[in-house]
Amino acid sequence: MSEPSSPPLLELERLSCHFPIRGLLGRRAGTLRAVDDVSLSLREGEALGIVGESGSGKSTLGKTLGGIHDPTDGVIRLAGEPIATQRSRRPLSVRARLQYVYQDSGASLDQRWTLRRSLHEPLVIHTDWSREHREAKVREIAGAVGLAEEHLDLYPHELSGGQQRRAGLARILVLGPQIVVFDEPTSGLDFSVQATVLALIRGIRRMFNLTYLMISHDLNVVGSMCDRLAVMYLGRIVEIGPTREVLGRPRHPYTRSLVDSLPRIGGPRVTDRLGMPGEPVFPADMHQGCGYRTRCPIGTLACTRIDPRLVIKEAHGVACLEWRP
Amino acid sequence: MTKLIKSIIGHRTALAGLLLLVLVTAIAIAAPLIAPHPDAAESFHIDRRLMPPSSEAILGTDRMGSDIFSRVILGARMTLLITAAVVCSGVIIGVPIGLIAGYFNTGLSIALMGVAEVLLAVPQIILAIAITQSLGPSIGSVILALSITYWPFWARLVYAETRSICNEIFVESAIALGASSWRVIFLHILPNIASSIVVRTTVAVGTTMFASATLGFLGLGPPPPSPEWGRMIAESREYLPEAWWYAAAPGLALFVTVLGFSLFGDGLRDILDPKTRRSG
Amino acid sequence: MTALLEIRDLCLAFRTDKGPAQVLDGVDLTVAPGEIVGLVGESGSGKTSLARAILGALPVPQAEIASGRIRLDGVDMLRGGKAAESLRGRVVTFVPQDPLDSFNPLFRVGTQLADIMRYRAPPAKEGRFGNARHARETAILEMLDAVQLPQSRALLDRYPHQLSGGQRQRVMLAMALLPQPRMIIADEPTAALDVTVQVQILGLLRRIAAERGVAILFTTHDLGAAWEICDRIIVMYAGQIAEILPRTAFFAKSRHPYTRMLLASLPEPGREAIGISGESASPLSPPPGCRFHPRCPMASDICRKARPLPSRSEDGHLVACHHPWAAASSPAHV
Amino acid sequence: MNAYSVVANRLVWFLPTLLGLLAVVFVLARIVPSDPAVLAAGENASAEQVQETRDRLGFDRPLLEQFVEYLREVARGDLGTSVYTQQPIIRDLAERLPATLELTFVGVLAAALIGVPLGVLSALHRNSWLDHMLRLASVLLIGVAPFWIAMQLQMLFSMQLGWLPLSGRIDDVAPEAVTSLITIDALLAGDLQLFLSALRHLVLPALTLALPGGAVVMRFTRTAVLDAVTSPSVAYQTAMGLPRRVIVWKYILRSALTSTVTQLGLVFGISITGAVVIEAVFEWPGLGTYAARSILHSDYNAVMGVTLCAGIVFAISNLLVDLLQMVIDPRGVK
Repeated sequence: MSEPSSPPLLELERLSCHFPIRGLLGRRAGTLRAVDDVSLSLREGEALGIVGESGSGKSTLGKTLGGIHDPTDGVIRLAGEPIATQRSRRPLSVRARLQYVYQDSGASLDQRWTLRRSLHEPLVIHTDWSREHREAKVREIAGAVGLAEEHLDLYPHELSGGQQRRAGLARILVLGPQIVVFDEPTSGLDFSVQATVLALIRGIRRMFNLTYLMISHDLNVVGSMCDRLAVMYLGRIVEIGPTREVLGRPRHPYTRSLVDSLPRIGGPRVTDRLGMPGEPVFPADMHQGCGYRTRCPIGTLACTRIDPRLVIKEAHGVACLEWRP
Repeated sequence: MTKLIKSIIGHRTALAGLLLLVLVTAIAIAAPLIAPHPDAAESFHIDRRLMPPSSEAILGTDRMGSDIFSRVILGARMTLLITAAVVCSGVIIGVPIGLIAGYFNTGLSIALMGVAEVLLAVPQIILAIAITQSLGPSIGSVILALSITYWPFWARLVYAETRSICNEIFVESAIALGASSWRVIFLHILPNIASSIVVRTTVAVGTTMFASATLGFLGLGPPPPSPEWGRMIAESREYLPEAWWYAAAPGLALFVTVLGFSLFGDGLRDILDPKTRRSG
Repeated sequence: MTALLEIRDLCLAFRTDKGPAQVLDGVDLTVAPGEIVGLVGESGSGKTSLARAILGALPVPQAEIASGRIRLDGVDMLRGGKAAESLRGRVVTFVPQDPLDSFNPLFRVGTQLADIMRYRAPPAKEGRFGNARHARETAILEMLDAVQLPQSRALLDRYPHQLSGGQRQRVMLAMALLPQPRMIIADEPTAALDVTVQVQILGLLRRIAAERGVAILFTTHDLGAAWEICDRIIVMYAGQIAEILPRTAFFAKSRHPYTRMLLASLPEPGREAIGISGESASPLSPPPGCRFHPRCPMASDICRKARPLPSRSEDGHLVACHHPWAAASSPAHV
Repeated sequence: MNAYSVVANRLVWFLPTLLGLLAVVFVLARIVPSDPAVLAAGENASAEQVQETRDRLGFDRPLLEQFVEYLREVARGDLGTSVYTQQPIIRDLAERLPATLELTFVGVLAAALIGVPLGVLSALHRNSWLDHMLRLASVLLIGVAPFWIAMQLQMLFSMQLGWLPLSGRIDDVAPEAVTSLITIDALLAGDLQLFLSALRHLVLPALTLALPGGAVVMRFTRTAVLDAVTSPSVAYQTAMGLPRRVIVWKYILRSALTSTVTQLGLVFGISITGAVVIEAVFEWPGLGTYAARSILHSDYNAVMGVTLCAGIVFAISNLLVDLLQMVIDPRGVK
């Protein structure tokens, strides 16, 4: 596969985000490698999904991109330009172009503010527009996410869960971002509401020509919403590739077990086959070798010593010693 | 706001407290007008010493022959004045320190909160005693001493509330959006913690009153003959049990005032803080 | 076939500040011995209240059972007094949604297991030394083995927060099994778990039900989980039963528009899920007639006026709808 | 963070707190009075004497230097000499601290004995007339100034009924000091008469502490029990049919007491503060009367000594509460 000529819109190079584990007297007793040496890139208009179980570091990755955590190491580039690493230094223009949407985007609304005031706020911070100008933009975006005029004068607690998420989304969209990071956009929602939220995201993707990164524990959600998927385990990307490839022909044993664990309505019971044994270990406890070896059905002695690197062949990367194309 | 007033009226405890407070405040404000013998409150009348309650002096007279009723209602002014001054300075010093220390959470805030923690580590009344003693007994020194000892309460409360609200998503997202620090502090954090500050302040008023009365009781309050409840109670000890009315009046006045604030504070907490509502 | 659990015309309301909330309205259902029944519904459908009503764990001052009855193993659970009391935790046990909250954090796991064993389980066979305590511990260890918890003895000395999510749910399962119940009520037991762990717990539940002949009433909002383990699926909407179908009919032969739309809401790679527009019916002011009619594309006048009566076909498939899909037509999204 | 690191953290924080405390006391002693030398030399000192005192005590040297010197003195156990008792202050404090501790301990113990059972009772019979009465009583008790309670108790039980002594700690000669807690020393000496006398002296001051303290403990206990009653783990145990008595007296009580213990530490701190003024009323020969007398005689060093001493006791009690909290809550200090 040939590299696209223009630089990718978003590029992560060996990004790490570690947290100290404080022990005796506040001394550093260990390191939680929440995100560890992650590299990936996104072309304009692309949708990349990141899946993994709790503790895989997918959410930390999203927050690091959104400028909520500072990376410990590595570079984030937006359209070829490195973004300053410390959050206090991230310039406003970058904040406007790259935005992060919280798991419960409604929770980003101040409970004591009306929706209108919350939607104005990004514009107040980022622009010197007149009140009327801002109001016009706010109404346009509110309409685009399916919020009615009269909703603007309500407080968040007066809205339903689905409407709150729409409002949170609108708050992000008023600034016209190029890239949006969606962190678990559907968790905690009923299926019927979840589907409408996903439809909304699909709609705004078309409307605003968005590039997005979607983080979720639900393979079905990212599978239906993204062009490419990255699978994370213990802070690392263990597999990355086109959605169809990753889900249809998973290469990493972890991806395979994730895919195999999905119930298939109308198909045979997956519990009839044996599920994956064990649960993820704590990301700080791993010292050597492949992080997945404790649960891996095909692990060998080499896996306890060698930490597999992500090897990309034909746009499909996998980090496993045992995988042979 | 109207909603708040409605819920206060609908809440029996809060309403009872509020009524008591209104009563005490009204008496304090109108004290010189209501007091039957305002002029006799601070002077010596040897012929009228230690008279039991009668139609002439409805709560009796004290060892100086002053009308106790007049002294008690004039004392309400003194107590409310001291308390208001202490609580205001506590809020004015403590709230900004707590906000800044909580929001920035740097070396400076560790230093600020360290000072607060040290002051909290000394039993308040003993520290206040030490300060008033070095300043000499006067209203000013009581206010100063109690202000120095009590601001850390607000600082610690606001610090803790700010720390926890900084972890809330709406604050985090406002920061990620690029909102300036003052914007986050004054438009997002402060309005959201205001209700706990109010509740805590109402409760703290009672504590402050006790403290100022205690200083008076120990002879460290405003010097005689100013009418101060704590000192009046202390004076009465020599004349117990015969002159039982002597201690009763200022004691009850203090009790009613503190009760008003603690009832009102309890009610406000129920209304404003839904976390504790179910246990009410 | 005699039913183990039989619920007839159950109506339940909660007193709230804004007036009574009708949480359950005329619910009829039965569970046969050894059967796994899934109670599927979205939030506000009343499935959790139904589970709690059977267990007698409704919040006492607010809950008001207007009519109906719950019979478990022949005992009236609502008015049964002592007899019903003794059934709870013996004949019917419970697996909660959030195992961490359901443990008391201050007691060791072993203590909490031992108390269930001591007060709810049938007397264990006397140990070698005739020591009841010893016999109980043996029974507990055997049960922990049965739920596939290795090194179970060390586990007894741990506190709940020291276990992983999957381990906690397995211990909960062991606690539900210790009294040797005939029925387990599992309230969204896998909602808080990762998919790989969820699949293990679901598999375990099913195996246990089959091996021990325990009936399971399994509430979930996750259609996939219901598909995995249930023999029969009950779809609830806004406190009413919309459809009861055998597992085999769930996917291909569902007849209620709500069930079909739910299935069409599932995200799936390569397909755009269709949601259900509108808000779920409020229990404070449920719509008249069929409660689903404001969101139903097939709604007609009669749906707005009359509550649809359930109609049952010979294979036990029951649907409460004025305009059900024909039995043979394929699901909307295929 | 594990338990040991929490302990270590607390211990390490203890030192800066102590240092800060010393700094506060130092600042008060050296900066607030307009001329500490005048104060130290005494009221009738001549100008030369004042100057001599200033040179001797080094009041003209830089503050930091003076502070370091002061720290050295304190480290040697030298807090200066009391103008009034003409004794080293550290000795005065050593003589009086046990009396205050004895009073406070007994007061807090009584507060716990009154407050905990009533709190549990009040919570278990929530919204009954008993609950309302108890809550009203607690609000009233918290609203009364402690020194006023003290006086009323004196008036009733000593002056009018004559049942209990008006003031002091003992009638006769104190027993040989072993622990310096007279009640215990009397028991150690086998002198029952003396013990009873000491106890009779303790009743009123301890009760004065225990009444508002007990009210506070009762409120906390009530809230804690109610929190425990409505917790999901109790809902689970109820659904599992665990006997009510086991749930209440084993699980709920333990959960509630865990938070009550923390509050007891708080009450202890408040009581030490309260003891200062109560001792003055009862002429209890502890830190409080010492402080009051020192104030009366403008005995500056003595007041600072009391402040320091009380601060240290307070800090130690906070430390102990944290440690205790950690021992009884397996999740550790939050």
